[in-house]
Amino acid sequence: MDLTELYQDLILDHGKKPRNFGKCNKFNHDAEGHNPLCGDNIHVYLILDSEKKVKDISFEGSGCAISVASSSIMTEIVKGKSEKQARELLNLFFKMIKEGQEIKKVGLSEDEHIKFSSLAGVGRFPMRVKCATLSWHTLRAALDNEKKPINSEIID
Amino acid sequence: MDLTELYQDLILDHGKKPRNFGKCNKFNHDAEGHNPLCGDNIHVYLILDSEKKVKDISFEGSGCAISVASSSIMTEIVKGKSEKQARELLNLFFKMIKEGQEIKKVGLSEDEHIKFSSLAGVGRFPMRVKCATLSWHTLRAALDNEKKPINSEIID
Amino acid sequence: MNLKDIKNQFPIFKSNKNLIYFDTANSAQKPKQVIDALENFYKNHYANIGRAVYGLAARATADFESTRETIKEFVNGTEGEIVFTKNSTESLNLVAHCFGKFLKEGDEIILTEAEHHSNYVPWHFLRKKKVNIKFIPINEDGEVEVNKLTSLITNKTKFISVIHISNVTGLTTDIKKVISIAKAKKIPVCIDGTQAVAHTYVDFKELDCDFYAFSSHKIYGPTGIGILYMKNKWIEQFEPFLGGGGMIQNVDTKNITYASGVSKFEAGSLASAEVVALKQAVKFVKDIKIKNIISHEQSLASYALDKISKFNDIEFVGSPSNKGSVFSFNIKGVHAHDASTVFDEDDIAVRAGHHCCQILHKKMKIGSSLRMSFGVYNNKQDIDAICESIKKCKKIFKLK
Amino acid sequence: MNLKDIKNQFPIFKSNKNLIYFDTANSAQKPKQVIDALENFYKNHYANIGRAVYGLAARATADFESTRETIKEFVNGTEGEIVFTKNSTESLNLVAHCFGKFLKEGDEIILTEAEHHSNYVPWHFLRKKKVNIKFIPINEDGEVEVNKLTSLITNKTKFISVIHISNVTGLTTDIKKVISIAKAKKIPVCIDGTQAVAHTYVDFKELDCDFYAFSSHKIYGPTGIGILYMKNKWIEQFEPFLGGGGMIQNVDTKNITYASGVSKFEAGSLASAEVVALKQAVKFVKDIKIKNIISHEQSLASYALDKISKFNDIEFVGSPSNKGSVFSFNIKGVHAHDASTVFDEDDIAVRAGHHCCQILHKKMKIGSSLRMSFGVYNNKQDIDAICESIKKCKKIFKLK
Ligand SMILES: Cc1ncc(COP(=O)(O)O)c(C=O)c1O
Ligand SMILES: Cc1ncc(COP(=O)(O)O)c(C=O)c1O
Repeated sequence: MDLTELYQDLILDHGKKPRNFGKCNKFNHDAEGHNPLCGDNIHVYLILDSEKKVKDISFEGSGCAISVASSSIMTEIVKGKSEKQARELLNLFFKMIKEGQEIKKVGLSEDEHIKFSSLAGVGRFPMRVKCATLSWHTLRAALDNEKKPINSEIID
Repeated sequence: MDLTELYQDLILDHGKKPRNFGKCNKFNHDAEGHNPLCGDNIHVYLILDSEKKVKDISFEGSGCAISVASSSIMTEIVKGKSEKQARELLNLFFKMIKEGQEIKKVGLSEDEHIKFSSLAGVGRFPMRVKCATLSWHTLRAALDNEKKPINSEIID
Repeated sequence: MNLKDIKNQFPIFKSNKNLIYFDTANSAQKPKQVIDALENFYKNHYANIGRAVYGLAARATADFESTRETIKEFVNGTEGEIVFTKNSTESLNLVAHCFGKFLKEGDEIILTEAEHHSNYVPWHFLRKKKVNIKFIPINEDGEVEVNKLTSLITNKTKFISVIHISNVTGLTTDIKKVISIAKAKKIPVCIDGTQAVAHTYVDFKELDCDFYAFSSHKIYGPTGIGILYMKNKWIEQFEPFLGGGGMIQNVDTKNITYASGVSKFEAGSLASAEVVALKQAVKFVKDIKIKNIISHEQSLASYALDKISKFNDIEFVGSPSNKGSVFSFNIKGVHAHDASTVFDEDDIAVRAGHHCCQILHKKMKIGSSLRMSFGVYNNKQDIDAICESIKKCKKIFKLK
Repeated sequence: MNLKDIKNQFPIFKSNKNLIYFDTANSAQKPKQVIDALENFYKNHYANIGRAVYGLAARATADFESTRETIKEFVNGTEGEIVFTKNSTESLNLVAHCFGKFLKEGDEIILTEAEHHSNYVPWHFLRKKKVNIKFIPINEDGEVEVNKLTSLITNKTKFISVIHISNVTGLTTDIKKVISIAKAKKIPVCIDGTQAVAHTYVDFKELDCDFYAFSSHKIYGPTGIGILYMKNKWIEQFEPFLGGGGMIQNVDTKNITYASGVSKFEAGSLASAEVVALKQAVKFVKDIKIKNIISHEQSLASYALDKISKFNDIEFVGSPSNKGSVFSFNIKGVHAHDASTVFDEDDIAVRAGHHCCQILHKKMKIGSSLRMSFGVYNNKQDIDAICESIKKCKKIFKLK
């Protein structure tokens, strides 16, 4: 059943109790993202250390279960990864959601891979894709030091 | 045949050689009329004497055969009539053209009545009604001392 | 006319047998007559209107103009005061833009906190000229507190523009009171009636406001047309809004004089086929009769409010009354978009979001809501169905 | 594709068996696909676009957006640079209004004497700010004298807006030259391509102008939609034109931030069904191929010019070439409106008037003219028929 796959326990849990929520201390990169149609807003904060590693990452904002869960899961997965890996992951995320591509482990732990893949079902709900991708677009913007807020309605 | 009735000799003649064309001397009433769709323009000049009689009347302007003939015929008919008669005639003219009403002689000479009625056929060409009525609308505006140009597209 | 059979006149419900459409406030579905009129015009009578003297064009123009007549009768308007735009939004922009030319620094405009963005953003543009905007507040129930209007008016107040029926709460502003207060102070009033026409009585002569805006697509007509009623006084005083063909009197390289009447505000080729078909939409509503629509929509609202408020965890936006054709709510703990997705699985169309009313939502301290709105084609079974869907939603989100 | 059979795709010629339609420059007739697409959308798939997350709305939105894609490919545009308006007139008003905000007293705009009113009146509005308008002259033949452009440009010249193909003479402005002169001086250029699209090659990447405006209804699409191509640079720099739903990012009582991208210029509910059907019009033209349309219309123009110029008492407006799909003329001694009425009796639709180009007509010292314009459905028999009608006209007016 599509709906229960979309709203599986993992997603509901992250949607209700988002991890890494708030402003992380001493962040040196951040960006904002909006989805005007849905009214989802997100602000991503992160620390990229001298070795180009995402030392810490967090987010603030509000939105639907999909958008909050996606943000929460993203921060969990990206934390500790290199900038390069983070960028690879975001591209994979888009491929998974928009092209329905199955994503191999690509250096993720078993647990990380389950979380990452939990959002794959969103692809079957075209109007909700923007909700899932908003956090990842905003991550990219933060890495790129993009000052203008991201608008997922335009991008997707 | 409709077309030859519309473009009967009398109308063609007045269309080509309009009578009372130009500015009449010492006019004390005048008004402008436009038909923006067709590009017809007309300016009516007249002298209303102390007895409220149309002592002289003329027009300037350009337009199609119908509009020029209608102006020319109007000046011929109205000249010498009282203001009251002129106003009656213009109402009759509208009734004839718009409602297809047959117009009895109403104090017109045989010749005047023929001229007046020659335009009755225009009623069957809805888009040309404005061409025929423009001069009469403008006459009314002149009698009313209306300063704003008349726009027959709006009125009809 | 039997409202039970009306649904049959809407082809969308034949091709989408299970569709339950609760999004009429967003845009109404179209009855067959309207779609047929479009087809008929394009197939048999099409020509551009107002621009040529040949018969096809003459007849198309007459057909087009007769819609103005039909609308005039429907809303009891006055000859020559109905302007066609592209949507209610353009209508309101026209008013704000043209009236804005008369304003100077420090002048004040009064709106309400319940405005749709289309009746706020155009006025916001005037802030560039340092015009101030004040808002009649809404109370906790979502009602526009018209009794606070007088205290907002100063000698700098130049214009009042208010929503007739809220597209979120369905509540009606006491526009008669607004208009009478404004009249006493000689302040012109514009009414955004986009959600009112085809849902309640609208009588321009009785209201006697300066402007009234609405959209064809929300009253069962085609997309691409807005209507602006404007008093002749303003038709004369306003400079044109858009410039182009059809709105001029005379043009040369130095100067331009404009057409008089509504033409002055109708530049370019209009949505002519849509205007022709709009006539059928207006006739459709007129035939059903507003009084029947009101009682139908009120009984649906009563039934729905009653059933939905029986659930735990329901939070309405303001206190919707059973008098409207629209209300909004949230299921606590479920974001509106998630709920809308669940409903959609059951073929129930409900809009989720801020419905272009961020100020109202912020005032009510909610980010988004679910909106249910009714049209002539809805019935009680539709409401029973959404109640089942709400149950399902609560189950998926593990609510009790 | 065989152009001979194309006429069968237009229902209007089935219901009006004798209709000879020479008024495509005014508005084109619609092929069956376009009418069917409208009907199909309203009957089976209708929902407002861009505003709701349920499936019906999602699919309608995707359908709508894919028209942008189809247009983009057709004119070789760039992703995200196609704005939908209500007509070409609104497109041009948008450009003049938004660019006008950057202008100050003494700044200069250059147009041509061949402009349609829609590319002059919006600029004329800026004269209020004491902006000056200069005109590239047309010569006796009606050609825009682009070689005079350089001498008109001063350091106060801020914008150039020119017509691509004249809707009166059918002559093509050398817009490539205009654009290259302007580029060298860093002056932005807008092209009014309302008569060019669907009649000649239009390639935005090759032209590389800043703006390009046209209308759906002239390219076999529905009424109520205009298209404005605008470079991303301007999408970013321009303040919005109309304000309302769909063009905002965030709204509160103090401030508003606008959406990015083309949404910023698409306030309110658009002519969505019409946009969906426009896709079929663009596909129709694409399938026939512009090169076939050009050769078809050129051969008709050659034939018509040849036959009509054989009459005594014919006066062309300028020197129309056999390369266009439009030309205008008068029968000396017969006013254009009278001739049009005579043609109409033979079911021949020809527009008479100044065709919204008073400056051009004044320059040519004529008040009005008869315009013949061609579409894919015209053929040589049509031209033979009008020649018979011209004969008749001359007889009625007693000309030799
Ligand atoms: C050259 C030209 N520009 C602009 C327009 C205006 O187009 P629309 O009436 O569709 O806005 C026209 C059509 O009349 C035209 O021929
Ligand atoms: C109250 C209200 N005003 C204005 C509008 C704008 O209407 P449109 O999008 O047709 O311009 C709407 C529709 O969303 C509305 O509900």
